[in-house]
Amino acid sequence: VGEIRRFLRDDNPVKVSRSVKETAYRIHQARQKLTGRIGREPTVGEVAAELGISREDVVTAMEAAQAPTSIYETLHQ
Amino acid sequence: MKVINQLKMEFQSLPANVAFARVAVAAFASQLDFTLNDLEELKVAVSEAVANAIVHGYGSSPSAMVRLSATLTEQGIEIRVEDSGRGIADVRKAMEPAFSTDPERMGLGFVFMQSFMDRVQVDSSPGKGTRVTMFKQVNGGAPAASQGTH
Amino acid sequence: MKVINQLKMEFQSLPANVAFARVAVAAFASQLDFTLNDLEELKVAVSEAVANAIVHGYGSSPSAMVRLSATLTEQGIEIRVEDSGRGIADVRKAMEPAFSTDPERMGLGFVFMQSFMDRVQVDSSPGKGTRVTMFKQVNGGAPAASQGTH
Ligand SMILES: Nc1ncnc2c1ncn2[C@@H]1O[C@H](COP(=O)(O)OP(=O)(O)O)[C@@H](O)[C@H]1O
Ligand SMILES: Nc1ncnc2c1ncn2[C@@H]1O[C@H](COP(=O)(O)OP(=O)(O)O)[C@@H](O)[C@H]1O
Ligand SMILES: [Mg+2]
Ligand SMILES: [Mg+2]
Repeated sequence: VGEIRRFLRDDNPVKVSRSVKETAYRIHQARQKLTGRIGREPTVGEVAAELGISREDVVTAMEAAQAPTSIYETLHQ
Repeated sequence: MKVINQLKMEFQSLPANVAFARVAVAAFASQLDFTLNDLEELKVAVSEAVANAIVHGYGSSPSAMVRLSATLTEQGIEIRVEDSGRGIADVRKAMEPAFSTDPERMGLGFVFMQSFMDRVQVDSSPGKGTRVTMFKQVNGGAPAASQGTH
Repeated sequence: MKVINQLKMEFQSLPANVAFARVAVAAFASQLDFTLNDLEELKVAVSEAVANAIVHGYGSSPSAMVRLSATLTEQGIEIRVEDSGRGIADVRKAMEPAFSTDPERMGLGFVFMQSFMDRVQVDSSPGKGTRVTMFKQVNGGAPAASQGTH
């Protein structure tokens, strides 16, 4: 767990500002809302359009918000 | 298959570049209509391939360069991760679940690449290097039922 | 100046790659202790340089490649954006505020690069291409008073 914390703190390539955290939360909400509305997982373009931000900003916020993509990689690197 | 966009990059063989490569490829891939889940999967596959080039291919020689290219077509994204490092003598064995030459590692990198990408090909020569070519299809707005299970 | 990390990339001359380059360079630069504000400034400078290569350097030839390299040292990040396009006859004039060869544009790209980066150098030959080299210092823990005004 200490290692995972260290990962979240040090190995995140995206510096997390408060607004990026808010965007990440809005992405999470939009994802659920769109899934309900269209009956499938939304695409990155659909989420970007819903929030009025660029696709690349969706990616940045997802990276900033997420747990390690591969906990295994973190623990064994 | 008409190429929509192409990216080539190379970066030093440093652990910090695993996270960099993951974000860069996801940002590039976001030009296609991947789902957020697809992008997460792509990121894991890229992380594993780049980590292998750095850890196994080059060992600890940070001045060596890892090459990565990404090609977008209407069908999806093709990604190549290449190193000029140690190489793999027996690729088939290396790709087996839980196989690792390092007792500290879990040997699941290739398993993740294969489960998260639609195609994975590994070309390697001992002493010369390794190239991993992976393809992920874009299903865009396809209904859930028609998306292949990964 | 010891190099901490190096990245080289090239991508097609397409408008979509302006946003890609901005995000990729910011992710790479985050390995240094830049402030969030510094990263935003860096993103603007990169966007302007890459947009110039695409719009002015290559006009509309999407198969041409824009080259971008980024080098991290303890002092900061050096970025080079290069095209093999049209080139600039009078660099000094091109860099003047509000100068643009396109009446639809504002002519502020170089002004932004110069205000957001600590050093900007433009090398160009008509018919051969343009290279913009920019440096941004990392102020890490330095007190605000010692930071240069931008
Ligand atoms: N780029 C590479 N260069 C040399 N050897 C590699 C490379 N990629 C993978 N290998 C070999 O394949 C094995 C399995 O790789 P992987 O499935 O990612 O597991 P792990 O990285 O946990 O060992 C590694 O232990 C290593 O011996
Ligand atoms: N890479 C380039 N290749 C050719 N010409 C360029 C390039 N970059 C800038 N220029 C020239 O310099 C001028 C000023 O650039 P800039 O300050 O970014 O303003 P703008 O892009 O709004 O015209 C451009 O109008 C163009 O004539
Ligand atoms: Mg591995
Ligand atoms: Mg401009």
